[in-house]
Amino acid sequence: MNIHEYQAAEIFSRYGIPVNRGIVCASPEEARAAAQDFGSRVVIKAQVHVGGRGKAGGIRLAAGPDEAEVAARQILGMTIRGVPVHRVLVAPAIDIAREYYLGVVLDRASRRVVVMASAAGGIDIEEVARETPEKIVREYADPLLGLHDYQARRLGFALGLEQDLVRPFAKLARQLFTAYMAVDASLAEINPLALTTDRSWLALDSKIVLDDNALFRHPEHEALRDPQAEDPLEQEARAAGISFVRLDGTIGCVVNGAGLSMATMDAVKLYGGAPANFLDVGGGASSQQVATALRLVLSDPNVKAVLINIFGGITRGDVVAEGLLEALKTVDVRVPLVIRLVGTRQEEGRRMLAEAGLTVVDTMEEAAQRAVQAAEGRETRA
Amino acid sequence: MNIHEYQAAEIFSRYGIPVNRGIVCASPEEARAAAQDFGSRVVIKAQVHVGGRGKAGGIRLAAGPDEAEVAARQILGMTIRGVPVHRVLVAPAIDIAREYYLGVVLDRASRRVVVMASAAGGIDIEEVARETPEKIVREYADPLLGLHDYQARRLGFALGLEQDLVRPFAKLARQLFTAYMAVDASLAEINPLALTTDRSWLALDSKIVLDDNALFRHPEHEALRDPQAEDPLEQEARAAGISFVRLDGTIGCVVNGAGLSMATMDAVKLYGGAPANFLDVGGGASSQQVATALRLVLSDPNVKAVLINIFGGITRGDVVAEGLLEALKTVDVRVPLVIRLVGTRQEEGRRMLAEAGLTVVDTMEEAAQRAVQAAEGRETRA
Amino acid sequence: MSVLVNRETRLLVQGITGREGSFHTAQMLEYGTNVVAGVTPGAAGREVHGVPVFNTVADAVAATRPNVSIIYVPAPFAPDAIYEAVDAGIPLVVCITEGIPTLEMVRVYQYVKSRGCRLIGPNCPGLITPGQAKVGIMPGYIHQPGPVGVVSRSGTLTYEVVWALTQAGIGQSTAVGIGGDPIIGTSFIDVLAMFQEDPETEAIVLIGEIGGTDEEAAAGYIREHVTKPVVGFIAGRTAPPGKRMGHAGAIISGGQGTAAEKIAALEAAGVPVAERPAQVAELIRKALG
Amino acid sequence: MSVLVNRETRLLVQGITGREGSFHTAQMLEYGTNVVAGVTPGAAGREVHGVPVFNTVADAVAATRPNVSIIYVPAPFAPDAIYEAVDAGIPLVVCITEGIPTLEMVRVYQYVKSRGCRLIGPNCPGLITPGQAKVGIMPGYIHQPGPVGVVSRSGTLTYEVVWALTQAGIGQSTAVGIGGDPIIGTSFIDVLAMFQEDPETEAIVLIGEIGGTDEEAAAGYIREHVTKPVVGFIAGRTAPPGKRMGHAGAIISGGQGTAAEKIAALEAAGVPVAERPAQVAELIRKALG
Repeated sequence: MNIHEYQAAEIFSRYGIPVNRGIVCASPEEARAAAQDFGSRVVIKAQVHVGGRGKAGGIRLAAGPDEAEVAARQILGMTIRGVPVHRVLVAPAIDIAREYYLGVVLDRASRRVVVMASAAGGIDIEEVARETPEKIVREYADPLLGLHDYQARRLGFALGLEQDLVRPFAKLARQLFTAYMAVDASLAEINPLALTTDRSWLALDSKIVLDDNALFRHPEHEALRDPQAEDPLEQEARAAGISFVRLDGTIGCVVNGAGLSMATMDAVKLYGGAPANFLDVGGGASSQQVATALRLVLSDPNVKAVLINIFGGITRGDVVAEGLLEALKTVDVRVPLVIRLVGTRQEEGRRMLAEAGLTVVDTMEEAAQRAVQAAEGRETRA
Repeated sequence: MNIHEYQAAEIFSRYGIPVNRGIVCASPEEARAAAQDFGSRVVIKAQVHVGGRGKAGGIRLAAGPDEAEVAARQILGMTIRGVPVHRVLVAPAIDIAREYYLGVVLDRASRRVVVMASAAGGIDIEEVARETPEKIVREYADPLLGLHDYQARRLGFALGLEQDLVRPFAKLARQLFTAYMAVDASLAEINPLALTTDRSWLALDSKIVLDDNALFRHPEHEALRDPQAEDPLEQEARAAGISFVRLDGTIGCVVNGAGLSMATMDAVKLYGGAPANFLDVGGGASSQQVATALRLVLSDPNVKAVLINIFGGITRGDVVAEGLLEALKTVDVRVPLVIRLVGTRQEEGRRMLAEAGLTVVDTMEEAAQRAVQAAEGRETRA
Repeated sequence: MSVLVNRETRLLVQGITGREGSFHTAQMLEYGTNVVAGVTPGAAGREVHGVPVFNTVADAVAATRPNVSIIYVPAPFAPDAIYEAVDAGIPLVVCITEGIPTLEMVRVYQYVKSRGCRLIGPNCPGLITPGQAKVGIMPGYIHQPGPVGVVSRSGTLTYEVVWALTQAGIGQSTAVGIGGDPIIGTSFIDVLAMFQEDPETEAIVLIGEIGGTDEEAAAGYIREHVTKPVVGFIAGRTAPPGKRMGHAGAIISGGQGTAAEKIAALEAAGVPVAERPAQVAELIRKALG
Repeated sequence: MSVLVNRETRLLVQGITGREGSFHTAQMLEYGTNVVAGVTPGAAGREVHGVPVFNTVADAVAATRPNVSIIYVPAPFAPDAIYEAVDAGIPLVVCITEGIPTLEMVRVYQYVKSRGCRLIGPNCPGLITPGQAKVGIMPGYIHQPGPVGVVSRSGTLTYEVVWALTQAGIGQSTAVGIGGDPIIGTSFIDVLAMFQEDPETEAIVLIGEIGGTDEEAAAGYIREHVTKPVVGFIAGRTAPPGKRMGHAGAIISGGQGTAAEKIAALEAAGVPVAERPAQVAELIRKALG
């Protein structure tokens, strides 16, 4: 789960990390007032859950309240990578000597949490990792003991910091690691981490991504969720226990299982179509869940055909068919529907569906081909 | 470091453990008022840092305020194992169905923390361990991961608890373990742990011993120290960085090193004397520390002779001698002094001491023998 | 032969009295798996489909000597169940549970490894040696005994591929679902090594998906150590970056984990990668000659 | 031969720029110990008595290949220093530091063990192989090379015994101070096993004190595994229960750890126990025949 910069900064500051505290503003007028309060040059930053906001013009410097208001008005009118900006963060501009990167992330390959730092701060760290990986220094935290003090210091030495900066930097690295572990993050990042002209450390941008799997043990994190920043369909799906990701194609997919769902999307593409979504109804695939899934998929106006791909597994085919028929009673299906159903008692299931006048096909490949054709208008609902 | 029952109960309760909260009283009148407040039968317990207070009469039941006042007066006038009682804890008497024992302690043999439980609660657990060890069940906590939930449950099952009691008991065991780790205890104990007649768990007596080595990282624990409960000489020694334990013999000992100090005490005993104390001046053995040590030892009126045993080690003999002579200038030595000094430059050191008119002997054995004789008045100060 | 589970498997079911645990115990028994015991704290003395239930794994081990445990316990309690199984000395633990916090798994992984045990999963369908033992939630009937080892990060997609194999008359030695989480106990490489050693396995199917770099690592391993033919399938060619595709581990992040990279790595290691699940059967047939 | 340290020892000093670290580095160099490097974070580039100083153990290892590290770092930072040494692959770490929290040592002990390294101490005087290498704070001149292995929980008491041996003309193979804390990295048994294996060690002195049950465990081990003569000394016959006698580990608690029990256990294992330190030399002379 993504949270906003200002929320991450608040969490970091709870763990002792010095952050450039700003004021969250929802209007140009609020931004003007904030700039007035700070009485200095300010920076105005779009609060959106996507990267690259700097390049997109979502970060502006303002010399005073007037400029702040203008800049805020422009940013609040923007859409960055398809996401409208609803809030900006107004913070004092800082006199920076140097910019660093400091981040904590799970390293899947080593099954450990890794703390990364770089003197090439302020820019896209993924680019640094690709282009000049030697500019990133890493320490792998012990799975059971965490980040040792000596490792935190070693990061500072490896960055070539002056002696007097190493200990404060190491402290910061430990604090960031502690925050990461405490909130069950999958990413915690300070970029840029500023060394100010008075030789102190300050987090200029704060980023945290929370581990969805761990939300259950942090009920307080629910309050950090920004409904405005999320796709409403994805929100509805989550509430129904369905994994759903909206894409920009025309073929709606309703599948059981994440891997099979991706494979279904890939098959649609293979046969010349474009999937409108990823959707995994989950293991149970009850009639209610299938109905919700169908409704979700159909509420996307781009959808021209729906492909239902169920590998019954433990669930019996007749039960799935029953669920589907039940679901179809409550959902208005306005586009062609292609169903592929396999699994225990598939014959019974298919017969039930065929009797209800639904197209049931044998293989996933056939289903994908049919769905593509249907979306192109070459075939109508059976 | 020992703390009082009421302090331990306060800590336990901070970690969610249900404790029988009482009121600490320093006078019979306060005890009467407390009993009045509770409006029920109360138990009145001496707050002292020694075991066996129950057997010694330091725990009394009172039916009401009148009895509470009488009981408190008696207990406040007691001396338990040489320790005068300055405070009592007045707490409501509880309707108990069964009594258990639950404790967390370091198991030195396995280098792990062990959680122990027994259905033979309320009595001396060391006695249970000796007489009927099978009545104690144990779980060894993982050094890095702590006490697993399944281990806490297993304790409950092993005690033969009814199903509905196992989970609450396991929770309690985990809480006690958490408290133990959090405060850096060397012992945390609930004895008895009561199963009340309404089937809930309640800690009737709470005990915590804190790890002296960990006090530096818990500055808040300093406030738990009860100066009244400690030997004033031991307090003074601690303040000076000297290890000192008062014993009841007549020969004061000033030694460098804990093992050598014990061996010196043993030698005194071996030659028919009785050591007045254990004293380790520590590694440095500066003149100031030697002076403090001498003063400490001499302030015990029982001391009839002082034995100084220094194995110079890295410290040079002449430096030690200098320190001793320096120390003797500021301390009034009213009893015979026997000095044994070995180590680098021992010759120089001994000569310096001899020139100052002090008895210096070659071996620890000789020193012990001389000190015993001196204490018996068979020899005077050289 | 097969790998990991077979007729000698003596299975313990942790969480046996739960809805899932009880249902799948019946299914596994029906398939012929030797389920010797179950554990649910506080349910000792009960039976589930004739299987005796114990309060603790230690009790179950003492009474029934299981050598494999399967865990159907909700995510908040699953790590504890894994620790209990490992501490009781069970050498192979299969964790079906989905939704375990990732940082919890960092600890669990290290602990299990340090004890010399093997964990399959979590968030996996389990594993099956057709005709011998089913230790998981996959439908048994889609499998048939044969020469192909299957290893997969997915659930139903594995069924799809296995079903394609079976329908093409190609049986499986063992099919192992290693799980869809970012941190899993057993990697592709571990299972590839077992299949390479297993005399009954003649070819291997590797089913990967976007996220992480385990497929790339597997490709490197195959190039160096696997002499048997391997056929691959990678799901998620159309997945966008930064979005979690159901599985906690199926996410392209930090520019890593795309299907294209994985396919390229496998092909560079001489592994043909199918475009469709059904094509896996064709490629395997070709490989087996 | 000797055990643990010898002429091949390449010593790293952690905390070399501190008062203690610097002083004892000079002493160890004077004794002839091969001190190859020191570590103090932020002091890289400096020299202490001619020994080059590094910021991190990893740097020191890369540059000077030490095989033993000795730690003179204050208690709050000593565990980290141990982890750093172990993680850098140094097989033998000697921790002089006194006052490390016991629960910290529970973790350190487990970690060091899991990495296959050996820790001596903490709260110990270190160890010495007379004439070859002194890795500790003991006065060097009281030792002389010879056939007696010494292992002890104490500091100055060990000097006392060693001095008695030397004055009696009996030299030492290696003298190991294992430390006075409740949890120490190396136990009597570990060192007894080494002395039993060491061809140059002909007899062994074991110096124990009150607290814990390590002497009893050692007695059991001697009975089973040690064929060389062992002489014991136990300090604290006159110590009262419940009082910590200086060393954090020297406390009779829970009715365990009395000198009487330890002496009885050793004597039952055929180990004569001296009443006075000087008597150790007499008993050793008798044992060596």
